[in-house]
Amino acid sequence: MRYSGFRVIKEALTGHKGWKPTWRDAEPQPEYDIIIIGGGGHGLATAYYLAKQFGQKRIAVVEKGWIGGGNVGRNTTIIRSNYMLDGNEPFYEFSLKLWEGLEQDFNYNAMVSQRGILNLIHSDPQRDAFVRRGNAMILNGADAEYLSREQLQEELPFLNYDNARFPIKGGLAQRRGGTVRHDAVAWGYARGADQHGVDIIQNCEVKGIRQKNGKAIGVETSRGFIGAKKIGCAVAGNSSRIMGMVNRKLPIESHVLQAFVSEGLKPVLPGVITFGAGHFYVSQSDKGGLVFGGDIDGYNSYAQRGNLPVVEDVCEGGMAIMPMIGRARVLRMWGGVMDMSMDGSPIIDKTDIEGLYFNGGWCYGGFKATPASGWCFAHLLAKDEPHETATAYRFDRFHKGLMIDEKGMGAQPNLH
Amino acid sequence: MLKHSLKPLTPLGSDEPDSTVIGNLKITERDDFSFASIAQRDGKSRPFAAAAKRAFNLKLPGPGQSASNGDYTLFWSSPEQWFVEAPMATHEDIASILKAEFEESASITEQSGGWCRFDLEGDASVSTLERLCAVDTAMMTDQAATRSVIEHIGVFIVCRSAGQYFSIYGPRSSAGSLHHALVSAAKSVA
Amino acid sequence: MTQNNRLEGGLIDRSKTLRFTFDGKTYQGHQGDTIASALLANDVRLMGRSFKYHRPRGPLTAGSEEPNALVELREGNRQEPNTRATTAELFDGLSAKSQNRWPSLSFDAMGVNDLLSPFFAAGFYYKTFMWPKAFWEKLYEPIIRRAAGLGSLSMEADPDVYDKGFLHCDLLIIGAGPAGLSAALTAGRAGARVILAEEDFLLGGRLNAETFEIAGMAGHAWAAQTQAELASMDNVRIMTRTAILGAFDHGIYGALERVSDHLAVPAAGKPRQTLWRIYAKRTMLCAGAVERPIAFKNNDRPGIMLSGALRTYANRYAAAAGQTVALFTNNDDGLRSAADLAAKGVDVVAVIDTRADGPSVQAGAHFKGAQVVDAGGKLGLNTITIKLANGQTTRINCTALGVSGGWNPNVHLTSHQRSTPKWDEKIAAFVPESTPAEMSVAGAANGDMSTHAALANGAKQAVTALKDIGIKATAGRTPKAEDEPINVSPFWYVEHKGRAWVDQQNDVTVKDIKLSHQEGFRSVEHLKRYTTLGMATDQGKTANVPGLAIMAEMTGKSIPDTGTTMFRPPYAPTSFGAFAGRHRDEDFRPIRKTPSHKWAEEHDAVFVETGMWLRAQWFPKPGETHWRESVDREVLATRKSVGICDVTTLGKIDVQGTDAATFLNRVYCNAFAKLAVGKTRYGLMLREDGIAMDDGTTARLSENQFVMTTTTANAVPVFRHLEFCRQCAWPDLDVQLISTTEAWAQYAVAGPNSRKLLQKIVDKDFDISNEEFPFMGCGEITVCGGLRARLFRISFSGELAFEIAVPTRYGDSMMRALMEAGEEFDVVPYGTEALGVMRIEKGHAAGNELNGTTTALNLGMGRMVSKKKDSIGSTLSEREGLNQADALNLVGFKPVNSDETFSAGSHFINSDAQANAANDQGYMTSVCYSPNLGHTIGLGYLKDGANRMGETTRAVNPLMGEETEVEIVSAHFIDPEGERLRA
Amino acid sequence: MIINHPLLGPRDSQEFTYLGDMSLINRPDWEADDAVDQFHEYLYLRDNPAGEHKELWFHEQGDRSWLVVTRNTLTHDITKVEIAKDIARQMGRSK
Repeated sequence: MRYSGFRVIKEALTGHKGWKPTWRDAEPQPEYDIIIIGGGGHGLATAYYLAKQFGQKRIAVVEKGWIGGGNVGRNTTIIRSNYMLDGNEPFYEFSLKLWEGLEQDFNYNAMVSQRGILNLIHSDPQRDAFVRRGNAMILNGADAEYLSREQLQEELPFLNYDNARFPIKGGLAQRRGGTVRHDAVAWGYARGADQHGVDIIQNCEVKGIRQKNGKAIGVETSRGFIGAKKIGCAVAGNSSRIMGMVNRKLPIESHVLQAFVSEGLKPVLPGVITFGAGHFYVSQSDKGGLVFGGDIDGYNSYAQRGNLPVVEDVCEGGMAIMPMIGRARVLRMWGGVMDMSMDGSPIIDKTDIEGLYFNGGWCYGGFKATPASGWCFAHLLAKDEPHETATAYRFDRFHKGLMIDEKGMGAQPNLH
Repeated sequence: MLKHSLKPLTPLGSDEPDSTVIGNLKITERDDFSFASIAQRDGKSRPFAAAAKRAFNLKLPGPGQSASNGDYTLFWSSPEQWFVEAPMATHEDIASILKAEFEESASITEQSGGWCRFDLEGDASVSTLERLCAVDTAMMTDQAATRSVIEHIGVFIVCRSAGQYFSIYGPRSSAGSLHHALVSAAKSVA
Repeated sequence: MTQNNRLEGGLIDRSKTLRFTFDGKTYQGHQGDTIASALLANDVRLMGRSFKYHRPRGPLTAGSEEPNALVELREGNRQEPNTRATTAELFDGLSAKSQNRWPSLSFDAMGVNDLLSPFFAAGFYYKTFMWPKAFWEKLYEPIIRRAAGLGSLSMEADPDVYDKGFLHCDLLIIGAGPAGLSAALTAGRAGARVILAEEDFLLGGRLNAETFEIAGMAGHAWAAQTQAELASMDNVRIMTRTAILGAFDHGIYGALERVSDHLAVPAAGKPRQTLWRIYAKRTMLCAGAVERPIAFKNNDRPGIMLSGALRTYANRYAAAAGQTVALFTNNDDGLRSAADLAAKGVDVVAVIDTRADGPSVQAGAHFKGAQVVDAGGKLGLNTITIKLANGQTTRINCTALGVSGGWNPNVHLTSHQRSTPKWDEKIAAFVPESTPAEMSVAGAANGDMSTHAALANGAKQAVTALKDIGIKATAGRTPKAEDEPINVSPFWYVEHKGRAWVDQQNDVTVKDIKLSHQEGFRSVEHLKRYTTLGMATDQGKTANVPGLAIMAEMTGKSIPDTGTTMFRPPYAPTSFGAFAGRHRDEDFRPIRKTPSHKWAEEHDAVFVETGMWLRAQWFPKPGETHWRESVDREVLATRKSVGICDVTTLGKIDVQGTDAATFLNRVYCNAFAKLAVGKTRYGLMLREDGIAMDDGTTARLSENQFVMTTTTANAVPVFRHLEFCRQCAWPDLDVQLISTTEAWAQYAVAGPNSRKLLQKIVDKDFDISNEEFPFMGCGEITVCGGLRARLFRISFSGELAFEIAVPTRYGDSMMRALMEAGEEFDVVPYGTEALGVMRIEKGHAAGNELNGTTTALNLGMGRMVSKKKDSIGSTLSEREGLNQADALNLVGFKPVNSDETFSAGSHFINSDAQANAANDQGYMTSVCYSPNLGHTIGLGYLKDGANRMGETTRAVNPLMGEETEVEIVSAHFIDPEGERLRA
Repeated sequence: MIINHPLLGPRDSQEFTYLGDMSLINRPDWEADDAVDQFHEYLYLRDNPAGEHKELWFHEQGDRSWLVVTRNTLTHDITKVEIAKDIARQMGRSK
């Protein structure tokens, strides 16, 4: 069924009787060519592009709970490609380009809204670093714009210019950055994949990976064994659990990142604003809630919930740059489990086990990466070669000393 | 006092220490103390203990505790490390004085200028500290001493008299911010 | 209009009449009223508009679970959006406005949405607005956004202050209804340290809303009497107007005390609100229960509210929601309202009971086995349609309808750590199953629905909780109280065409839930996200369970099999201001001031934030209009004669012990074991991954004592790292560490005349001649007639230079003495800018170069990494990726045309190559104008830079529209041989 | 969270700084033939268990002790807190 304004009107006038399930709730088949573990954004996108772009057949996505229940439904919905390093920027720019055509591509309105993202600058060294980054973006074909303090006062008069502990000295903007309705991304990919024949199998938890002569041949699940020629693992915060089933250690730790939303307010924020002297970033949803977040809690966790110190730290950051939100109320807070890698950059690579492929280490960059991650992982699964924008995302980069460390924090995941 | 031409400045930046009264609380800036840290060298417990006995003639306080005798007040800061406080007037060069006693049995470091100290006196002490610090100051007994955080500033809190009298030691460079925090909290409860 | 719906009695203080305005109209109420109760008393039922369809709405509840009656409270910079009229206490002069309507509450143009509702079914927006592509952002979304949101911000900074605080207790009791009060009495009498937190401004909970008696006295009187006893106990802390927001790990609870929200403005110096972090050994959740509605067509008319709320307004606030009232219930509790209202003189015209066999009441017409199928009155209820047991329908006029679908135990806080409640058939509701380890639940929150059960279990649970932590308590005799079951028979919605509301604020109807099921969004999470059920400001406190029940019916599963309700913190929406506390604006983080700060202020210094520190950036002289003038002057004067800079901010770590030298030899990649006493050495510290972490000079003051300096930024992480090495890597090394950053005021005295100047300061018995005190020398000396000090012959500027340190309390005086002594040499103070210029001229790496991705090799110090010893980072620095042939090297740059300039952050692109990522050769890290060379100079990382001296390349900066041809030169622009610093 | 410090009793975890898996105590031998491999595994690879995790916390705003905390990463329950220096010695680390 194709979605359109016409269809909505027609259904409205006939009592909405014609709407079909957005995707089939499929029963597992005995065997597939490709099984994707993880019905989150990345897993669903991978299946979608495998089927649509790379002509693969007999594909299944197995999800232990309900699709989109992981980080794709728990993030702060930001998309951007404002990275600095060669290993990253082409990939994230590829992702942003895919976002720009996504809704027409999968015929679902995920409300891609390019209202811009701004990183505030509070010191000269920070300016130097952001200028370097902005130039890297432009050299990679992305857009970047430097804004002076005066331009910012013009555009965002409500920021704290007069009595800030760390004065606002300028900003780096990416106008093509913005936000997307996060749940709709999962649903849109699910619907698209489903329409291309992908089986989406919910409530099907992977308990083990069966191997034969060192080759992965299928997954043991809560709904029985399912055979596969190739298996792709895209489970974000649960990466170590799945790879632990084949006794592999990863350069990844799982950490909790909290996110927050305020009560609905009449529009005040044009785009995404990121505080440069503390941990706070914020945008405003189409429903009016301020959607915001900050830093991870900082300790290994699979608990999908955080603690007060970070909540306070984040709101302190908010009140430092926009004290006009003081009387707005925080409505809800929640946590997602981040697959924090050792250099802050992801991995899309074959494992040393034939037939088993890995996608993870997204830190908190996972949501914005969803389309490119799906595309590149599909590319790897289909062709056994990395996509040109993902050649650096390899397991062996740590052994070789080829880290992709945007923040320069070294092998400490909780600092990325 | 050593004879030299330099004049000290208090941590808040004046010639005379500040004293502020807010409701039932007196906040006093103190700069009449000298300060040193003393850490036992590995394998030197015996000579260290002997020197400590000579120098202070008291049982070294354990974790979370302080102890006083004569000119000296000590409080525990880390395993095998203590802070030693004495009157500035008589012990300005406290590090050398202690080095003479402990010789190679201890690592001694001058800390005098590094710290500011604010004394909180009065019934409102605990209700003020409640607004600043996670430590259960209401349950601190005489001579209890601990390190913690006040408004993002690392501090030592020493209880001189339970519920009534506390000394807060903070980094000298943040004296202004620490004092501002104490005064603001005191006004909230006054 | 004067309170003509005001009844007799109640807990309001009629001696205090308060004036307030709502939408500009003036009304009167009394002390003890909320905005909602006062408006109802004034016969105002219409208080707001819904989110999506802009339906006219009145209060549904009398508490913080309110979805409808949200107002903009106060004016100007204290304007406060989305405030619940049902909990906001009335004060004299209060002003409130309705929200989400234009031009007025009674006529709202956006009400047209309601007519178009068929098109706005759940999730409709996912299926349209896609063509043409550009229209979403250009047209559709702006319209949607303009319509979105509820209240609005003033856009002015919040003028009030907020406190944070920390409390500790044996037992935290959440909620002061019968269960909580009974628990508090038990624990208080046992001498336990108790905190009793109550969201309301009165203790008593439902006791204030009911007419039950306890121990022969009115329930609210018993509550008051109990409060008096508790207040007399030093070990009990009663906190009213305090909501517990969240249950966090290990017994840490967040609480918001609304200190001043019931006042027009907070008293001087007093906070508006205080966020408490409560450390509780044990917790009892006595948060009561929340009544739930029954969905039927137009069940959202103003005047329709929960039966218990109707009772609360009548009994506690002496306000009638209307003069002619009907009731619609599926349980006995709903019937209580009939008797209570009748007793208050309200005309109860009908009681509709979904149960054929329910008990009878002596009030109005009683319809058993009947349902309310429709309600009329757009801006306020005026009629209801009833479907009788025999299938016939009849209409009845009434202005208020109380609805009761049963009560949901308030399990919110039990699920904050993600444990799920279980379904209890007896009361047809979820009750707590597992809770955080330290938490127990009593009273209605636990499904004990009678007052007697609440009192008894409150006491019993308190005894058990205290026993766990070794406190002996005994439960007293439970006072006599009501002990009736509520006999609920589940009934969720009336089957009917037309829209029946489940989530009133977000306009989620029964139809939307059915559509959600039809389209495959059947798990609770999908239901919530697709329909927005329970996502409004009330978090679905009244909507979630009915919504779940309807989905269960669709799927043919039981309610618990369909899903459970899961709540997230905060329990009640909480202001940003409270979470931030005092840490906002300039107080966001503490300020660190250098010892010469006061002096610098006196000399008009311009200050700059470097981390927490405020440092003098430059010292403008009269007549200097541009910062460059001041900086150039400071640089030139220093290089010509002598300048002074406060460098106290550099981290200083005292490293002592018999193994101190060994220790340093392992934490620095270069050799330190053999550093002589009285000497200083530059040290480069690597991370274990072989990347440069920090650098600085370390001086050996005696055999077993070193003083290490770190960069200002890394003082704390370096100390932490050293402690890790000391305690975890080599636990038996005899080395002790302590920070002395603050203990010494340290000044750089730089320039050809620095020695001459210092000879006037340093006491005569110390010879600081080049022979006795050569470059990299250090020593303990005295100055100004006997003050102990430290002197280091080190240079960041490249000039003959010293750093002198005195105890910090003398720092100000030392600065003055140095300046005085320097007068004859025209000494200048210089700030961080001049410091930066001189270090770039000298080619010293700093923060911009040590950016966390650069190796010793990149820095041109590859040879420093000793392979003869174990040191942190030495092994992994051997990896191929860190030793590539064309690795980045730190080199210098100058413009080919010396009047041209360039900026840090530029990238290098070879002259012939196209400016794109593929041709990226590196990046410029630091740039300044060199007043000595008369042109811009820069440091940067360039591929194979060390072997490209003399070549030219391009510094491109498309971000700022710059492109400059630059020559690759040595990073040492000044005195490359280092003769000056050895002079 | 609350960390029950062996010397100082219960303290808010906000006073501490987190590092990670306690295996970081076990720094490899720089002279081993496969030193680079060993250091790579030591520094970069993690068990990252969903369950009991022994991890290093530094009492930055306290007594500057490094601690080994046994904490469940699913529930955050803490079952044991030890002084890292003692553990390091038990693991055979010395000079």
